[in-house]
Amino acid sequence: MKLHEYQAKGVFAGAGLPVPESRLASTVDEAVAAADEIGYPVAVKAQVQVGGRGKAGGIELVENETETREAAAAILGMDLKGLHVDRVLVESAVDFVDELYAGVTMDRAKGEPVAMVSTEGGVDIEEVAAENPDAIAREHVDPASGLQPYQARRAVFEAGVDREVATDVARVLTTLYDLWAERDATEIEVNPVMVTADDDAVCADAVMNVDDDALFRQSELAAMEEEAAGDELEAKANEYGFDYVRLSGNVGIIGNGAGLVMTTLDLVDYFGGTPANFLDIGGGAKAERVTNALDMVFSDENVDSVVFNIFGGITRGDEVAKGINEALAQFDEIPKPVVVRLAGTNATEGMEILNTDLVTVEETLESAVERAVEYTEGNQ
Amino acid sequence: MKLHEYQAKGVFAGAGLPVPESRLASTVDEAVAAADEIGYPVAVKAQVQVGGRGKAGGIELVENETETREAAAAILGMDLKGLHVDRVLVESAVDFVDELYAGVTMDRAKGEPVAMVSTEGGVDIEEVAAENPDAIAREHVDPASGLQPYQARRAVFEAGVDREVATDVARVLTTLYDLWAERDATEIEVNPVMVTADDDAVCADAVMNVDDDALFRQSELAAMEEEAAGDELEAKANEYGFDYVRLSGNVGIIGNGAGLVMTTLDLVDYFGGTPANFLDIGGGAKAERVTNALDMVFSDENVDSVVFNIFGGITRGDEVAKGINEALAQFDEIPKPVVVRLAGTNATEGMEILNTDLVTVEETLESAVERAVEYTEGNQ
Amino acid sequence: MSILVDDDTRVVVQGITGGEGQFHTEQMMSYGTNVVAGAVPGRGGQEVDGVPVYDTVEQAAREEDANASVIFVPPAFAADAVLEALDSPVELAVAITEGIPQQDMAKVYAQLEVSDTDLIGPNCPGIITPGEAKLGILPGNIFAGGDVGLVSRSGTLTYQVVDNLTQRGIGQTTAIGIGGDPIIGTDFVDALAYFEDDPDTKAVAMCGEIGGQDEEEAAAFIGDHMDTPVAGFIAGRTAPPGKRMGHAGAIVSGGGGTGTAESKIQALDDAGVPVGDTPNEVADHIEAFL
Amino acid sequence: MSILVDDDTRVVVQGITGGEGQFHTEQMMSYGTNVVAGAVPGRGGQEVDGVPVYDTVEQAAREEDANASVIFVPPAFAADAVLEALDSPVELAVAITEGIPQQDMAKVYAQLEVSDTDLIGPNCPGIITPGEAKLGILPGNIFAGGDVGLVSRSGTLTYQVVDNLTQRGIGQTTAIGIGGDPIIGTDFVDALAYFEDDPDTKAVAMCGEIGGQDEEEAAAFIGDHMDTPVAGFIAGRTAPPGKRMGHAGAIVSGGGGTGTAESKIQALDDAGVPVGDTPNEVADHIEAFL
Repeated sequence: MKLHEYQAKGVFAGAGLPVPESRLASTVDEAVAAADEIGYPVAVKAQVQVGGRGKAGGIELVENETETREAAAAILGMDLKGLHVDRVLVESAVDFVDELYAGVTMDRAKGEPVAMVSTEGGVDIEEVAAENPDAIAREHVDPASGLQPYQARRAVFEAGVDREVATDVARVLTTLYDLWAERDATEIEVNPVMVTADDDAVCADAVMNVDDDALFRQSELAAMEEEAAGDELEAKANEYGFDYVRLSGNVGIIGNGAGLVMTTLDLVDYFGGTPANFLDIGGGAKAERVTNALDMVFSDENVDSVVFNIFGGITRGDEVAKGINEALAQFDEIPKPVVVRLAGTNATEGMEILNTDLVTVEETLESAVERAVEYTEGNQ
Repeated sequence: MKLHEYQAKGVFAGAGLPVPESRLASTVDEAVAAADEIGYPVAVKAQVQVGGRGKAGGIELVENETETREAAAAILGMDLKGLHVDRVLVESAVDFVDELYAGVTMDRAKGEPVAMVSTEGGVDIEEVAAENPDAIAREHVDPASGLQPYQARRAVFEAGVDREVATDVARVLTTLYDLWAERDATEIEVNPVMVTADDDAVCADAVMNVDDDALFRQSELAAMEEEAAGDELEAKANEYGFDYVRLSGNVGIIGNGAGLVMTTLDLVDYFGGTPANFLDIGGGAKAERVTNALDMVFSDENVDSVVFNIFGGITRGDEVAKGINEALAQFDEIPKPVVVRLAGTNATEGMEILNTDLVTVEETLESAVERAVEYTEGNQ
Repeated sequence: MSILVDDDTRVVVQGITGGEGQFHTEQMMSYGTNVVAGAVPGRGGQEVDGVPVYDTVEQAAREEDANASVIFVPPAFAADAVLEALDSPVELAVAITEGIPQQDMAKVYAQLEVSDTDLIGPNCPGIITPGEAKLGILPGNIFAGGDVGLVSRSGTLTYQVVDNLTQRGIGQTTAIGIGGDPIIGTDFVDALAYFEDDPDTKAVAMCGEIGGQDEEEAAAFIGDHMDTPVAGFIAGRTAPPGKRMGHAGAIVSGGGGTGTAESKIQALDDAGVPVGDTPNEVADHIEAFL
Repeated sequence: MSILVDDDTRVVVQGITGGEGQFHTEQMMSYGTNVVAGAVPGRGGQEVDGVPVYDTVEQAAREEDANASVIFVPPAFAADAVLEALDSPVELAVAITEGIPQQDMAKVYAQLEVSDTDLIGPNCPGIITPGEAKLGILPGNIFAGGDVGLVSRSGTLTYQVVDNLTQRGIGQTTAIGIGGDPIIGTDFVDALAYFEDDPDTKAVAMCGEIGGQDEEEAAAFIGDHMDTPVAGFIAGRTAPPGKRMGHAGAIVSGGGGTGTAESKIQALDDAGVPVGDTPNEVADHIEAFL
């Protein structure tokens, strides 16, 4: 789960981190009122979860009401990298002399958290990491002990942060780490940490991603989760509890287990088709989930054919067959051709149950995908 | 710093531990009112920091107002192992079927915290430890990770706690550990943890000692510290910031460094005398501290002679000599004979300054102590 | 022969009284696995399908000589259950549980480094030595004894590849699903090292997927340390960068060119590992090795 | 020869800009100690008495080849300073600071077990190799070079015993004050093992006190592993049980008969270690050994 900038900054402020004063606004008038309260200059910032908002025109620095109106009008309602902007954060503009980067993430190769700091802030940190990796000082952290103050200082001084602001930045880093640990974050980034002429450090941006698996113990953050904006089908998948990703092709794909579903997508490509989606019904799925999955894929106008690939482990072939039958029984005419391949637990029983008048049955993964791709060819 | 039972129970309750309902009372009437509010039966418990209050008559179980009056009247004002009882805790009496022991302390030999649990609760746990060490299940704890739930369960099941209450007791143990760690305790003990007929675990007593060196970050607990009850001289030592222990002999002892002062005590004994006190003026003491120390020892009526033993490291002999001169200058007649031995840093300078009309100077530790013991002999 | 589990494996099931735990205990036992105990706090003294339940793993290990644990404990309590296994006499812990918070796993990982116990998983189907022992939820009937080792990050993809092998008469020494989470115990390199040391394993099939650098590290290990031939498969060639596809592990980070299917296939290729375009092609490569 | 510190010891002083740090840096330098750097966060680039200050111990070690640290940092920050030293290239850290919270020290102690750096202290006077190097606050003038090792839990008691030795012309290889806190780095056994391995140390004086079991453990070590003769002293024979006497360590626990002066003297006696009734008697025993 990704927090919006305004949400992350709320969490930061609660932990005592220095963040600029800000207000959230949904209309131009609200933005103007917010700017008045805060005092000019302010930044008007689109609240959508994509990187590079600035370059894409989603952040404007304004000096007066006219400019605020213009900027808010332009940004609210804007389509930013495919996401609709319906709120802006109006934030006191920091007069900075330097921009730093600070972040905490999991180094999965080492199974350890890592805290990072760099004087190359305010730019794409992944580019810095790729081109000048030594510009980022890293401290790996024992998750039981947490980031120790001396480690934060070591990172900050190694990175070459100015001595005048170094201990403040070290404190920001330990606080970010503590937040990361206490709030079950998977990633926290502040880019930039702005350094003012008075040698103050200010968290001018805030990225915070939270572990979905830990939301059960992060009630405050869980409450910040919003309906997935934009895609209606992804919202539906959320409701059904499916792992679902919408893609741009026309072969609908349903399967069990992420690896196998990804492989099915890959095979669609291999046989010359294009996948319309990734849909994992998960392990041990019962008939109802199968029905829901078919319902979802049929709802996607782009889909021209469906391949249903189940390898039963916990999932039982007969349950899957039952679900397919039930889902298809609702239709006078099957909207899109469905190719079914069942293997593993109770596959034979499933095959016996399956209404083969309504679906095409294939024995192997490869043949099933190939057939589904064939079915789309007339429609291309 | 030792918390009173009522203070420790307040801390426990704040951490969600099950403690019986209770009220503090300073008078018989307050005790009766408290018992009425809580409902009979209640226990009336002397709030003094000694072990074995029950055996010494400091805890009474009462069923009605008459008994409460009697018990409160008897306990309030009582002298319990040398301590004056000026408050009682009136507490709902727990109807128990079993008594357990739970505690957390530092195992200094291993440099690790240790959590302990035993079914031999309600009795002197040190006796249990000495006679039947296997009756106490112990879990050593990585201080960075804390006591893990599985460790607490392992201890509780190993100790043989009844299965019906075991997971509750395990939760009590992890909470006690967390308190121990968060509140900088040096020791926490609940003896007994009472088990009710309904298989509930209740913390019926509460011992909590807090690290004096950590009070700077435990403001809530620091605020609970009271003036040392009882001994006037110990209160004075507290005020002066001395490490001071009053003993029963007649040779007053002043020195720098705990090991050297203890050695001076031992030598008094070795030469046939009895020490009146332990007084460590600490490292780097200036003249004023020396004056204060002499003032304290002179105030002790039991003292017949004083040995002043300083081995200068950080402490400078000339500063000490100056302090002695100043202290003794106040008197027309020196109240008790003072033997001074100065060695180490600036000892020669000190000897030159020292007003040898007022004190006896000795070259060695042994001769100084021997002389001080001699001075007492006329008074014995 | 086999790796990690065999006829001598004596299994304690943590969470045996839960729905999943109970179901898969039956399945494991009917496969012939030697399930000797369950461990559920507060349930000691009970029995599940004739298997005695203890309050702690320690007791189960002591009383029933259990030397391996399978963990079916809900995610909120699973890390503690894994820590319990790591701090007990069992030599192998297999964590099936899906959805353990990442920070809990980071703490488990730190303990793994000081524990003598191996961990497989979490969020994995488990490990099977066909005909001897199955620890986890793999469907036993698709496996057959033989001389191919299999290691995979994905559950059902494992089954698919095994099926392709078994269908053409190629059996397995041992198959391990290492799980697709960002932080896992036994990884590709660990499993490959075990297979390299097993004289009965004549070839190894390795199924990776996008995300992380585990496959790249595995490729380096194969190139430097393995004589046993390895054939590979990488799922997620068509996954768009940055999209999460089921597994937390299956995210293409985009940073530095690693983690993508291309970089993994290239690394394997450089190590002399043929990578199948389809699961069936992996079986082709394995067949060619034998 | 000597143990732990000598002419080649290059010292960084953590907290060099504080009052105590500055004073004792001067003292150490005037004794001839090779103080090469200070370390104080945010003070990098400054100088104290001609000694360059760095922001971190890491930098001081890198730039000035410091291989030992002396810590004069206030108690609230001292544990972090010790951890910094343990996680740096210095081989020895000497923590002078008194009053470090016990729980902070427990965390330091856990790190000590995985660090290559030795710790002396905290709450100790330090270590001195007469004529070569003094790390800490010991008064250098009472020491003399020679062939007796000394290890003590107490500061001024150390001086007393050293004085008794030096006065009669017996010099020291190295003297260590290990500190009287409940949790310390180098303990009696560690120090005794170093002295046993030092060919120049012909005898060792060991000054213990009541509380804890360190002296009992030392006695067992001497009995089992030492050829070098040891004479002992135990302070606190007359301390009443349960009373705290200055040192946190000096509490007689009363449990199981250990921790008392009697049990310590008995243990040393059993190990063949003569225990002096007075500090001067310790010097008598040492003289007899030589």
